[in-house]
Amino acid sequence: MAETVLFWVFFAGVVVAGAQVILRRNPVHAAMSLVACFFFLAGVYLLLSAHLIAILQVMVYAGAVMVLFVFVILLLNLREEELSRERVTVWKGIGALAVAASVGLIVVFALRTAYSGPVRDLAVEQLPTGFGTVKAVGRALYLFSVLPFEVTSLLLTVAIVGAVVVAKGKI
Amino acid sequence: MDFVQSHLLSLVIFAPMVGAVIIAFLPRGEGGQHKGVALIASLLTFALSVPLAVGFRPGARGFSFEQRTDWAPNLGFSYHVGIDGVALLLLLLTTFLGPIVILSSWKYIQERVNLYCISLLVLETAVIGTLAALDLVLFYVFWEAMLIPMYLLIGMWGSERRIYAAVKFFLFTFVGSVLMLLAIFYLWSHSAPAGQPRTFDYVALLAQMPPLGADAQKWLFLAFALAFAIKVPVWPLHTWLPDAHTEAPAAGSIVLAGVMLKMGTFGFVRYAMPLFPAAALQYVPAIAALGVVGIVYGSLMCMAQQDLKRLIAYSSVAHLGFVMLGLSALTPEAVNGAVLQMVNHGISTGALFLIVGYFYERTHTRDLSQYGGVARVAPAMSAVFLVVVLSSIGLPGTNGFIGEFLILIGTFTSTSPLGSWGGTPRGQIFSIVGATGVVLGAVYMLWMVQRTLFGPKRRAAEHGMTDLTLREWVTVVPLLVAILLIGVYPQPFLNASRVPAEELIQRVARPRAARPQGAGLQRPGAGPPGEARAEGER
Amino acid sequence: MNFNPSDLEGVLPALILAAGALVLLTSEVFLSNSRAFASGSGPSSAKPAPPKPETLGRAVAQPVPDRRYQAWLAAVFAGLAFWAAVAQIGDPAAPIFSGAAVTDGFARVVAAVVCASLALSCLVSFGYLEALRATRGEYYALALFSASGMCLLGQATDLIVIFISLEVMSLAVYCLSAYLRRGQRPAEAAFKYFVLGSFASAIFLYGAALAYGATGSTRLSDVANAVRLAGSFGSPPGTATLLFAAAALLAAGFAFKVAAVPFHMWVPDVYDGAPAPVTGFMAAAVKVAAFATLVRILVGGFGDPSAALGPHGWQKLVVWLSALTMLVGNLLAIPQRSVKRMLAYSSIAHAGYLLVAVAAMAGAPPRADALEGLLFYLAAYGATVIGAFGVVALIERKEALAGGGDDLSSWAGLSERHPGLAAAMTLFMVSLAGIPPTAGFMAKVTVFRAAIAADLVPLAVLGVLTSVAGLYYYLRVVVYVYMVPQSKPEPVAGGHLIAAGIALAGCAALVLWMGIQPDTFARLAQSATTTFSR
Amino acid sequence: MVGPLHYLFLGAVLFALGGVGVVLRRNALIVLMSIELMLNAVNLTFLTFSRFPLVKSAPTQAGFLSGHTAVFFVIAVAAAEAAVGLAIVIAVFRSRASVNVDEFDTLKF
Amino acid sequence: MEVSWLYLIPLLPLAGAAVNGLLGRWLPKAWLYAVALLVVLLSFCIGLFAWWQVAHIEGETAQLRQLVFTWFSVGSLRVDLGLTFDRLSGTLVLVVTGVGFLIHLYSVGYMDEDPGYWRYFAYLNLFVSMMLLLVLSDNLVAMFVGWEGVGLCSYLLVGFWYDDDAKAYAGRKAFIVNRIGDFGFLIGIFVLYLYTGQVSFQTLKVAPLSLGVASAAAALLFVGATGKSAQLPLYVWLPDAMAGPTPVSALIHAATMVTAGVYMVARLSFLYVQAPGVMAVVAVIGILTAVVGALIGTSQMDIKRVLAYSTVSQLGYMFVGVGVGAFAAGTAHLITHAFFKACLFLGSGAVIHGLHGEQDMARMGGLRRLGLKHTAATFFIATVAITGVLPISGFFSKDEILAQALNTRAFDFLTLLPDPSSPRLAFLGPAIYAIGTVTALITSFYVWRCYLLTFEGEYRGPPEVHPHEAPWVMTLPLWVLAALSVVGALIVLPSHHLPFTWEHFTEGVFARPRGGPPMERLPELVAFGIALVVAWAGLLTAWSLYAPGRALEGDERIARAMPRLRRALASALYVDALYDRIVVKPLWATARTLWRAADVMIIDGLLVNGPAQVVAAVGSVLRRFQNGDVQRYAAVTAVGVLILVYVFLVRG
Repeated sequence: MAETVLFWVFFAGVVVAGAQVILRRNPVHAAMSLVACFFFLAGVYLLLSAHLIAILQVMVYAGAVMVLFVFVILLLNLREEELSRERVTVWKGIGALAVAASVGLIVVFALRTAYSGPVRDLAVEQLPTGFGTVKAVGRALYLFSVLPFEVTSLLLTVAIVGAVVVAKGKI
Repeated sequence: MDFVQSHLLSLVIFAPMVGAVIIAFLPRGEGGQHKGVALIASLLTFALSVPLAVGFRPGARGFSFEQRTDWAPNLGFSYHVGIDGVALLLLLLTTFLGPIVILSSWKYIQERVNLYCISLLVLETAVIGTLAALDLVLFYVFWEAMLIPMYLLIGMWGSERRIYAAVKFFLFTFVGSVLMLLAIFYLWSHSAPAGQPRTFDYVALLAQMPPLGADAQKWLFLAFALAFAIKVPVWPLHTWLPDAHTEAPAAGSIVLAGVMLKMGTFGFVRYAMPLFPAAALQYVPAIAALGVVGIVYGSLMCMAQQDLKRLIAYSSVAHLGFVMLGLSALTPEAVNGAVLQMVNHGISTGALFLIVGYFYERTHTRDLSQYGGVARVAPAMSAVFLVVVLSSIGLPGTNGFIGEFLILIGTFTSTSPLGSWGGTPRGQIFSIVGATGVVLGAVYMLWMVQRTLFGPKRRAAEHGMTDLTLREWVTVVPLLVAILLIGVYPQPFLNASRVPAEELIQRVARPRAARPQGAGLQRPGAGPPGEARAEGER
Repeated sequence: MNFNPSDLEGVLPALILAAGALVLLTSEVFLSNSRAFASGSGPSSAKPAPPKPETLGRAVAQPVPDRRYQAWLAAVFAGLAFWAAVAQIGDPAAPIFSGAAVTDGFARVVAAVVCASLALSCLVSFGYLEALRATRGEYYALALFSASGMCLLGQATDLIVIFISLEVMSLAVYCLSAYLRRGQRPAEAAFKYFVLGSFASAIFLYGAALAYGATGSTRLSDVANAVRLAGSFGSPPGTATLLFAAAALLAAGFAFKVAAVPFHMWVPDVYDGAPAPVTGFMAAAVKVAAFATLVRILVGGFGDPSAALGPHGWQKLVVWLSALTMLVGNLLAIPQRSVKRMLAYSSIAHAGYLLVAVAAMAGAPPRADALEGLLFYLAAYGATVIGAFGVVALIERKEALAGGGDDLSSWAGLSERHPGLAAAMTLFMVSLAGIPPTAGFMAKVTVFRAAIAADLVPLAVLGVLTSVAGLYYYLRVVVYVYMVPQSKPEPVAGGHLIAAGIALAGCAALVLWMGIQPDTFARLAQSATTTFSR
Repeated sequence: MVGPLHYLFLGAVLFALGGVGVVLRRNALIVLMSIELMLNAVNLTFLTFSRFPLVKSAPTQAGFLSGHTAVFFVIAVAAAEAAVGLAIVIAVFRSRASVNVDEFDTLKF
Repeated sequence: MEVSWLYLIPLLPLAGAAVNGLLGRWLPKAWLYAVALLVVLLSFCIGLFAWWQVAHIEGETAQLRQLVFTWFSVGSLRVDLGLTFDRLSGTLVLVVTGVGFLIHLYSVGYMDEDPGYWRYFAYLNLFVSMMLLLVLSDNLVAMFVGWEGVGLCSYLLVGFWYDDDAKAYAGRKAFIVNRIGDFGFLIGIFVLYLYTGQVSFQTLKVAPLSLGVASAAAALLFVGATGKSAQLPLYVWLPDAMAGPTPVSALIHAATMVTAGVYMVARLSFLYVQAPGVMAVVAVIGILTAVVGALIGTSQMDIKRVLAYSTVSQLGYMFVGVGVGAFAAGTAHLITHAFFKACLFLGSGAVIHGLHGEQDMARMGGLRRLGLKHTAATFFIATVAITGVLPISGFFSKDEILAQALNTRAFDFLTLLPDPSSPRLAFLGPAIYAIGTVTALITSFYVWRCYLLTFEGEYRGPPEVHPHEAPWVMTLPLWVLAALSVVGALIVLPSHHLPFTWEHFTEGVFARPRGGPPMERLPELVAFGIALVVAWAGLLTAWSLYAPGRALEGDERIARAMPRLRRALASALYVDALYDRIVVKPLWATARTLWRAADVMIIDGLLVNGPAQVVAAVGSVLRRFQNGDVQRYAAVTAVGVLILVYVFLVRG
């Protein structure tokens, strides 16, 4: 019951905050909404017994990524008049509709019918292994995801180098 | 020596290419050397091709001088070359024209000579390769390899609208050939029963290809025919030709008219018709009709031209209409005549362009209204021009007559392949309408002769019009000799094409059983349509 | 432990490339320090050939450390990786990293093509960057990183590995696009590329999530199993629709990367805005990796015809994509005045031709000749397009300095100034148009032959007909190069032509070699298909 | 009772929001944020499927929690993407002093 | 009888042509003349030798044959270069080489001062060679070679002075009109080949032919003859052909080439007798041509044009001859005509030569007394011969034709239409006779007019021109031909029993027409009487109008009496204008219109460049969609996703 209530609270939080992200004119506000959204999402993750991921969500997203965003926003120091009004062109509208329609189709045709049988809950089934805990996820990570893990290290290097190269004053 | 013997054909194919490679490594800007090397290469090619002619056995079936080497076994094609009589004739024509072409622009082309010579030599290799190839991919490679050097020739050394003409030429011919490429793939994928290795080899295809469905044959034939018809060019696919000819430099026009157009008709003889006999039989009336339209239409077009080269270009349309008519008539006379007419057209129209090129070199105009009275200032050149024109209009005693006569008489006597209209065999109608081309040919050609050679001297003649130089004589004399030689003693040429022509007719017109060759008499109404001409009753 | 050290052998090319990237990065650190002092007292004598100011259009007097070895170093690493890929080419296929990746002939050929492209691109970049005084170790490091990601993409059989490798590749390429700081174009290109690329990866990832939902795994082999079982009695009822949705989104993600219409919109702007050597690298290598992955996903993951997907599964869809791509690419290339932009649209068109091969592959087992054709085409296209952009890079230098793009008029009369360059460009254009005796022709042969054998006749017909339109705009370049007299007085920026010359000669040689003696490459492609691990 | 569908639906909504944001917003930074939203939606979907599997058999060792590891990687990727994306935005801003996406149209046609 | 030297007859002149044509420019004049004359003379001698042999062989096999080589042989078609020297062709060989030699000789004088003399003699040699080939060939195709070959020479010689556009045009016109005829000739060959598989006379002779085939072939071949022999409706080129040097007119356009059609019909008599309807057509065309030619001849002022129309008219007589089945009579007239018409033409040439190029009879007159004695005398003899006022060659040969026409029964069984109840054509013979007789009167009139205007009365030319007689090389041929015109009567004497008459000599060469032997509708002597009367009537009319001293009064009187007719006749009945309006102009207009409309606009513009432009236009419109807005791109991507999702999920 508490789970249900919490879920709907988080649900509303995620949706509202998410909507704020794409509705606020000021990017700082949008960023703040995004942070809020991330927090609510972390809550949802907790409901899904994804403890480690929930922590990561807060730490990496809300902590690191969003700081970066805000930092950049401040760096760019956009003045109010530059935050001009949105112009919704026909094609933007079509695009938004298409996105919504695609997701709608997926929801209606794929997701809705996905769980037609009895629902298994691994968090319950696999309780002994510790579903979603740091230990369990760590085991999965280091035993079976060596390659993606290593490639991710590569990716982060690339991102660092790339970001430095791109943001550097002049070449 | 053994190597030379067994690789003779390949040597002929690649000898010009070797010349081109050598030229590519010569320093730029030294004009004489490039041309010299090119001339030597082309002469060498001709010299190498002479043993082909000598060693050829006219009666032999199949292909001579065959050579087969692995090329890309993993992709299924091989380097397989060989020639039959038809290919031999056209090959000789090509190698024969090679040195003439290079000499023709000896002085006129002064810019980027190396590239010019390379283009000509590569073109020669491509043409010879097209004739000699016996593997469909190899054929196609050579077929398309012709395009680029020709494109450069037109586009770089042509006159005012050269770029338009060059691009049009390239695109036009390319449209047709890409569909042919697909047809080749289709053939390949149906070349053997399931599970057996498939092949692009022409000989193997003819021998062992499982029969294709009627519909497939039809489409494949049309794909091949389109490629070839554009190259010929068959009306109404001809409009690239006047532009290309008009804008090309003399050498380009000579090659274009002399050998390249023949690749189209050659394609019909070699590929389109034998590979798809049933479809070919179904479509020959249409092709013949287009040929006839081409004859009349081309001739009429000639009459409307004010541009010397454009006029000759349209006359090519008419002449090749004859060839198409002859090929589709499928009688020994007509087919042999058509093959001979290919050679004739190469020589005559090539010579026309050659001399018009000399005109142009001197006067820098192709406008007929600028000409007049050339005979007075350049009598020898005019005489040569006149002889060539006469050959072009098929005066007996010149080569043109034999071809046109055989085609027309062969078409006139052709019955079953062409069918009939309300009791009148179409062959007769086509032949009669085609024969009007003989009259119209005289009309426009002699009109052109009068406008250029005769009458009072006009601007062009006044402007430093000089007579033939020694070099130019060297280029025209072989052509004149050829014109008269074929006109007076055509039999060796006809012998060469006899067997391929027979085989073609056998394959297309008489697929059921071998019927006796030779004297055929057909009285109208003597047999139901489809019945071939009966043996010698008279 | 599921980690087997010998698995590293399987990703050797990627490892070598990554190592090379790190070496280059590190070298930059030392180099900058040591040179900073050395160059304090004026122009360094260790700089034997300073870029000529007049060719640069801008005199820069400040001393710059000599970084010219970097291109060669990068090329050496690329060559090593190439060698590593080729050396393994005949080895049997084996899953590595507990099935997250595979080492098979296909992957090795892809890696080989990527590495070859990289090596050639590095050489092309050399002169370009030198002329713009923009050589940095990071550039080559990013190129090597992205190539490393591409090699991994070629062998990844796990959706997450695919995603991460994709990001490695993409992020590096985004940065390369934005590498130059001249005018507004590179950054804009990078931004567009980034936004759309991320958008597409998100879509791809959503598809991966749905596939995960349907199968409980991100391994392609598990996806394949699920596809095989989908709709059958034993499988959960919702699986099939989830899989379809996943297929749609995964296909969309890679349709974006391969630039299939309507996911192509980014291509012209990005290709146009990025520095020409980068564009060449993108056109060649990114395309290879993207197609390799598309094949892995479609053939490896969704290759089995399930009842719901019909006997040919996704074939029909790919046919439509292909048709649309060929049409749009060729149509839009025709009115272009900038060669670079034209080549961008042409790359869309070529994606269409490559999709023909993908479409022809459909079926179980996949048609080997189509797969061969695809690889051959990719290699041929890569060699050609790097060469083409290499020439563009030489022509573009001047405009790139000013932050502009090239125009056909800068090509006029090229054959008189630089006959070799003109000949090379003509060769590349001819090859792109698919005319013998060039690689492009043989590529067309392999692909369209496969299409005909797979009974895709209308598609093949459309393909060759659009290639006629293609011929038109390729020829226009040749027209300008050979037939239009030079109108602008200034010559192409000279200097630093050795590396570019080697690269262009290499490309030209490859183009001719593949065109005249395609068997060598056909054999490689064949070995790739015989050990293609599904 | 909250079932997997709810989570999936939330994920879908978030994904759609992110997608719409990418398409609609002029501000480049908000576009980047929208992309982050989309990635988060995917994460949610992964986690849902990870907890409520559709397959009947017990998860293999390799498959068990692979959804979580996937999310782990996605977060890393998202961070990397954000870094590069922001760097690019800075670069763009340097060259034209604007972060309005629809003004980035030097390259067109 | 097979011989191996027959080929020399045509080859020698050909060799002469080659030598003169290739080297003539550098050869000394005398050498060139020697070559040109000797080759013809040698041919003549060989011909004479052969003729002698043939004349001594009796029966149908009176011929020498040689297969020179097989020209070409394809399928069932075999074309030999074979020569047959029988009494008909042999005699013509003698005429061609004989008259040819005389004209060569004459030309030495006539063309001496022309810078293109070497070209001229090369052409002339070539012509003789081709004419000999035409005459000697034993099959249709080889004959066609000669047939076109002489056409070529005609073209070259008519347009000899090509600086003058009009003259070059005349040559071209000659060739093209001939080609129209040749078109028919070719198709005729095709028809015969189709139904018999043969092209050689020997085998065609024995090949069975249905009436339809024979008629079609004969009619088509006759089309060729109308072109070459200047019959209605293709005669228009001949008057224009007078643009060439006068000896050429004499040789080609009077004596030899233009009679090739008659020769061909005679050669193929076996074919024509199988097609009586065509024979009727031949005869009718012939007589119509004769009368039209004669009528136009009355009103021409150019001396050569008078003779040209006269030739047209006389050729008409010949066709009447062969048309009514009197092949011997037709060919006999051919021979005699060769003599006297050549004589007339050469005479006119001498006049023109003497007057420095003047051809208009209005500026002649009285030349007999102004020194052109030989010319006047020979011209007079030839005039007598052609008009038939005295019974020398022309009188007999023409009369024989008319008599045969009157008496023929070849048309007795013919009906106008295939329907057997339609009117019979038995009246045709007498009608032709009647018209022919009237024509004879007109002929007599205009030839005498020509003579009178030229040689009698007062000189009307400009005073600064001093007429002078031609050198002996020119007068000698005149006299020889004049003599031949007189002596020629011997072979056409109206006695069927004399061994040297033509009819007797050619016994067995010609096929017999159907319808049985001629019946005598008029006694022979009566016919002679009528002919004489008619000829004298013509002479007297001419005298009354153009008697010496009256100058051009006669013309003015005619013009006053019948102005429109006179104008029409002077303008050659406006036929040229008519052809120009209904054939030539429409043809060129069609060509130009077709080019502009069909080729440039429809095919090239619409079908070739049209699609290209559409493609380009579509491309340049579509590219506008790529407007640089990244969000539009994203939107399109999203739409793509939507489509994919839709296809996979909903339609899948």
